[in-house]
Amino acid sequence: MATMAQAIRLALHYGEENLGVKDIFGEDVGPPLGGVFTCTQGLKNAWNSPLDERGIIGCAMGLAIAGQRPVAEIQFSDYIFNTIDLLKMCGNTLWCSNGIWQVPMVVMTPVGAGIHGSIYHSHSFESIMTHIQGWKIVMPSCAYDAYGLMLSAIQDPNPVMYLIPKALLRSQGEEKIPGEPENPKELSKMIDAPLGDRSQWKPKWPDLGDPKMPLGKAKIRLEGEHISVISYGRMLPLCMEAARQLADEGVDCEVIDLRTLFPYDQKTIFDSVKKTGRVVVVNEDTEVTNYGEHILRRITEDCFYYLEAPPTLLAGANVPGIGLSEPLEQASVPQLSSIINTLRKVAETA
Amino acid sequence: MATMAQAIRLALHYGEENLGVKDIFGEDVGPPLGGVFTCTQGLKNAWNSPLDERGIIGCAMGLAIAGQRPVAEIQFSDYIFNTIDLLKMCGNTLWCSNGIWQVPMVVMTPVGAGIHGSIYHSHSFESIMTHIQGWKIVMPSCAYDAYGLMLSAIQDPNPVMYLIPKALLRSQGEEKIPGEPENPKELSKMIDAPLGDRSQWKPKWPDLGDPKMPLGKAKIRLEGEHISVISYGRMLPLCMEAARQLADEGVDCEVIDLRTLFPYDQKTIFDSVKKTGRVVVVNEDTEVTNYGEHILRRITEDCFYYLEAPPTLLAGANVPGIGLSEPLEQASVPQLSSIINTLRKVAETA
Amino acid sequence: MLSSKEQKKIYELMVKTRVLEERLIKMNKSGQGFFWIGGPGEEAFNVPLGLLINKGEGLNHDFLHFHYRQSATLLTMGAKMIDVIRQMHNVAADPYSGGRNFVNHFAVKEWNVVNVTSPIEVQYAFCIGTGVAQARNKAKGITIVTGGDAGTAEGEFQSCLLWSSRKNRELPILIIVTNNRWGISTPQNEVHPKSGIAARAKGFGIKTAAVNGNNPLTSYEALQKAMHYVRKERKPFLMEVFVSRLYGHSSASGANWVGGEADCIREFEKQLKKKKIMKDSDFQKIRQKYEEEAKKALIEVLEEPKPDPASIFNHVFVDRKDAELV
Amino acid sequence: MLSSKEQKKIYELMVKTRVLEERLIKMNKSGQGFFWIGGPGEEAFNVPLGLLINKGEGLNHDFLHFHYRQSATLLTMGAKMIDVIRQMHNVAADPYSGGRNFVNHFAVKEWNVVNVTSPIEVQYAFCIGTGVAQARNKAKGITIVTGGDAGTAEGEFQSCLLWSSRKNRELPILIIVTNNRWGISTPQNEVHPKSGIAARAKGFGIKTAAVNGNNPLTSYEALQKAMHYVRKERKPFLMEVFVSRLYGHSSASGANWVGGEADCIREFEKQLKKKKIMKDSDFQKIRQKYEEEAKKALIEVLEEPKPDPASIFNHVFVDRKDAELV
Ligand SMILES: Cc1ncc(C[n+]2csc(CCOP(=O)(O)OP(=O)(O)O)c2C)c(N)n1
Ligand SMILES: Cc1ncc(C[n+]2csc(CCOP(=O)(O)OP(=O)(O)O)c2C)c(N)n1
Ligand SMILES: [Mg+2]
Ligand SMILES: [Mg+2]
Repeated sequence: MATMAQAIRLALHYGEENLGVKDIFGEDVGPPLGGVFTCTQGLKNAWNSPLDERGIIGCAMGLAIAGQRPVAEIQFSDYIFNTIDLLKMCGNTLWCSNGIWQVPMVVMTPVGAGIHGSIYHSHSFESIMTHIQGWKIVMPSCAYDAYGLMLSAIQDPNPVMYLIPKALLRSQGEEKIPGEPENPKELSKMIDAPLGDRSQWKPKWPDLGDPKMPLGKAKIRLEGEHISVISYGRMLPLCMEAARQLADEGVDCEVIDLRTLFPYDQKTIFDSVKKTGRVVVVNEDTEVTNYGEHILRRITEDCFYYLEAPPTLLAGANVPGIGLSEPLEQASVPQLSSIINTLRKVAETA
Repeated sequence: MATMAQAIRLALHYGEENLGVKDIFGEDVGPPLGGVFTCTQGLKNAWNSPLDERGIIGCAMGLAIAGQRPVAEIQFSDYIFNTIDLLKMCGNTLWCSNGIWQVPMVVMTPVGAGIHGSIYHSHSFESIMTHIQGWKIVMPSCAYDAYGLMLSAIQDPNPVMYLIPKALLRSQGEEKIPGEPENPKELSKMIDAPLGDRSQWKPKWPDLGDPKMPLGKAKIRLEGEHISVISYGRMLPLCMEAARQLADEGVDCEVIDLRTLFPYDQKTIFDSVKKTGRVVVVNEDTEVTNYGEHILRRITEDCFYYLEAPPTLLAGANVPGIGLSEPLEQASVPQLSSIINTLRKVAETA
Repeated sequence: MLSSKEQKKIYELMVKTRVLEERLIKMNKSGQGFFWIGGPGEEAFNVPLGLLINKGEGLNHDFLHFHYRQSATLLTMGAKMIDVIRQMHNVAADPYSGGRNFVNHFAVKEWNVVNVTSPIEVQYAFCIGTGVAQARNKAKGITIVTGGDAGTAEGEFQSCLLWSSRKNRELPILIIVTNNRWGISTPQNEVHPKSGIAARAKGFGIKTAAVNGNNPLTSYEALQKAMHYVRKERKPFLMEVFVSRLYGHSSASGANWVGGEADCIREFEKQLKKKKIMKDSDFQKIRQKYEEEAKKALIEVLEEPKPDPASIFNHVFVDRKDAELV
Repeated sequence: MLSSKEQKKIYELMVKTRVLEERLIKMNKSGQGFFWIGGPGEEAFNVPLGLLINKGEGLNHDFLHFHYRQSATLLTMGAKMIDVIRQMHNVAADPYSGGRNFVNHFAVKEWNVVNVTSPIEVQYAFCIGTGVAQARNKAKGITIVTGGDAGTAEGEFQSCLLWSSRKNRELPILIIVTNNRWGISTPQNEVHPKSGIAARAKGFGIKTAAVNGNNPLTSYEALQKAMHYVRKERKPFLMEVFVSRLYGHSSASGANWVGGEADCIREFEKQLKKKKIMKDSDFQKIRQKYEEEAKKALIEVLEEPKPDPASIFNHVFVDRKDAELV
């Protein structure tokens, strides 16, 4: 099965061929590198921008205004924070002009810890991003969703922020992307660039389809009765593993993968919490003014009388960065053990 | 009594004279204007910067690193969003250097609606700001606190973000600043610049004192038994008015003025909620991933079994801006009527 | 050389704009609008700009990234006085922002007028994208961006210069800076190097011109030349245009006549009289005509309804339903 | 002209740095450090820089806003090999960041080394402030900032040029750009105008020099001259320094010897031999000496403890208690 990096590349290729994407750009996005995580290798419309994030977002917005369908990359979300005024404008242009100017653009950027990235390659961005209006915001937790969400993001008439859980980029999916060859080795031969000189190399693309994955729909990854676990991105597989281990103790978790962080799937969330009466939101962004707190606030307001235990957030420590050293990183963002402990505690609360 | 604008000016003067403040700067901060809200009129160390917010924050950080005590202004918080990466660095420099480099700087910036400022003179900033680590964040709701918090902000060895509720800048305080003359007219004559040519004008400063107002301490503005109302800045006087009107209906509100948004005064908050069992947080920032949701999350986690009604947020609508037209602004941020209605509803919840 | 007829037309449009702006200022002072900002003092440049634009929708027409002093350009292109007054009075019928934004914050899709926004200089970042689209598509249109002198201190100005001058990837952008020698209250020489703005573009190998923006005829010629270069060479060109700021920065600074600055309309009238193209009574008649149009428009607008409060959720997303989810 | 002794010293420091960097690369490849980035190829410029700095704490010494390729400068100033290895192995005893940051991210208060941070170009914004403090206090120190060529596309580069060249408010900043002709994988000529980086500073009226950074002697002289100007005139000066990138961008791009680029150590050895200042056996001995020092240091560091997990809350605030509140 494709890795998440390959899935994104396949989706962008589909976009170039079928959805009018003519600009896939950012720092080191074009040849020879094709992106620091290989997500844009071999794409015919990928090009290298100057080292200027503000220029990148500005350019993408201008392209969108001009009716193009740009996909811009910010190399790491750690470097997107100097563009927030421009992101706000991408999101408010339609509203400010009372509907006149649409801004159909996609920005993708890798987020989160898990690769020993130290202070400036470990940042999360969903909390600040969900505070910015006019954007749809997605974050896949597996290769298949990475593919489907990208196609929907490109086709959406609004700006879409596509957050990439960077630590999962090399993880292989369990579901086949429409058109993907049976054998992952074959796929690799077809679309992964060779080491060394690539100037003569050309990818061989499979014939791909569109799974039509709507934005705004969560996915229940595991059904359960005792506790609702709401997560996304890199934390999702950890939550699944925690749920598996807790199942042995008789704790029956319902694991919800949000996939779209805004607009998010209230019905799936509320239905689940009304059923279980207990909820934990898990993410790795820092815990003060955290997106998960919004989800919990809505749950508390809307499902208050169903709640049997305090709705709980498990998130990153409120510190200015993820330290490089292993013990520092582990103490800063949720780990499998802390997820298990938190779920167990909430499940056991009388 | 001094207005809030005068109080800030007096505090900055005290800072120049007694606390080593040698740079008070930003766009139009120096003569002849002394700031678009007159907060820096007549100050001997106020100077005009280039129109470059990133340069302003960078300059302030460099000054702080060099052992100065700069106070930098961003003219409106609407224009601070292109500096968030730099703000993050001001806040993480001590941590990244493992304690080597301190960054004692103050950034002040006007926030919020209420002056018909339309889309780009009405922004709130506390939700994004409280998500940035390493900063203390304050927001006064009256002239006296504006004065005291500024002195403490200047003396703090950490970066401090000083949010100014711009709609209150002309409102007069009820408490006298230490050293303030009895008659507000006299104060005005002493320190307000004349209209027209100011090149020969010099202010006459009163002899001021330091009320030693600690950061991190909330103030209970009104004691009550039925419901805790947590607010700050421009919404605080509205909450007080709402409480007065509800008192006639027999609803007894406890109104807490946070004053420092981070680190915030957990004890005062939790004690109050444990007493009343009901809580509403009121602010005017947009409601998704809102700072008030953090306060509510902590309350829900820590005071869950004391809660008699869903802890509630009253905040700005999740729209990309405040429209200029009166009905649009009123529909976008809490008004006295919506505050009263929300408090009444929560008070009445069985 | 422009014909007498063309000169008359320019004069009329300049006066029309001035009359409109003075009406807007009056509206502000009498509480019929919360805030005024606009372009009195820039008409002699902005009218010729409006005349020379390749107007229309899409890549084969010019993309326009304007700031808040372009009323003369918009009126020249065909915007209606009454619509500007609608925005000033923030009524629902304001065609540019539906009563949401300040006056002179235009947005016109059919003319490629990208919506004007208050933050200084961001348009110099956005214009890169329309430039890239036009360059790649070998389109007939060019991209035009305008802004003030103080704003060139922002990083987006450099972004525009750099992205547009990349070797073999040049962009067809006419980069205009209207230099009125002021930020709000900050004189240029207090915060800028003495080398000047055009010199900074030269550092990127960009061709430049300095223009007296108080003279519509030389402005017209300079614009023609610069546009010809951009249209043909598909490369950037920077114009630094020296203009006046006749009513100060905005209503925030009083919006009173400042004096001591050249008034392009007075100057042009002298020329027209000297060349015997027009006379005093012509001037008066034109002014009167537009004053009446403005007054009539105002009376109409004052009766129009304000936006519906529930409309705040309109246009958060293209498909409104998503906005209401929360 | 530098004496033989001085030239020998420079050579030693260049080799010391190279040996250290090659050790760091080996550590990365053998799993003793997660990530490597550093300055092999920049020694011939960075050693003279270190020698000429007015080293010390406070405004009367030079303030240093460096990027991640300055190991040679730091070693020249007196940093210990073992401390750099400590940061590479992210142990608690790392004196620059306590195991928090990547290698070559220095922070030394006593030498005014402002902590190096990964985001490109931000140091060009921060250096404005130390420049302002030094200018106002008529201090003896100057401000020195370094960064790469690709990074000059960021707005902070313009901020630095503009703020430091304001008329009558010039700042004493030595602005250095080390041009290795690459971003990570992006060749300079693909994303930059052909006019070059120094030309952009000229647009602000800033004096400039282009320097061959592969020659330590001409680098030394050029630095002396530039520093003299900044120290005396209290005005900015920009040096564009052409250097090599001998091991590619970082461990992310493999950290292998790239070939095809001039190696300043080989070049300098040729010169030293020709001038009969040193001979092959001297070169070998020096290299060996530092290889041993590095090896010994590594052995020591490998035994040192990692940071305590609970320490993540240290230094969030100057007074730790506030960090624990939440
Ligand atoms: C990013 C940003 N910072 C600050 C402001 C506040 N502001 C509005 S206009 C102005 C001065 C602009 O001067 P200039 O660029 O010369 O344009 P002018 O108004 O003189 O035409 C300032 C500081 C703003 N609108 N945007
Ligand atoms: C703001 C920012 N954007 C992107 C990156 C990722 N990045 C790290 S180094 C680099 C290239 C830097 O090139 P240059 O400025 O020439 O310096 P060099 O490494 O060549 O010395 C990039 C894009 C970053 N660290 N910071
Ligand atoms: Mg100006
Ligand atoms: Mg480089």
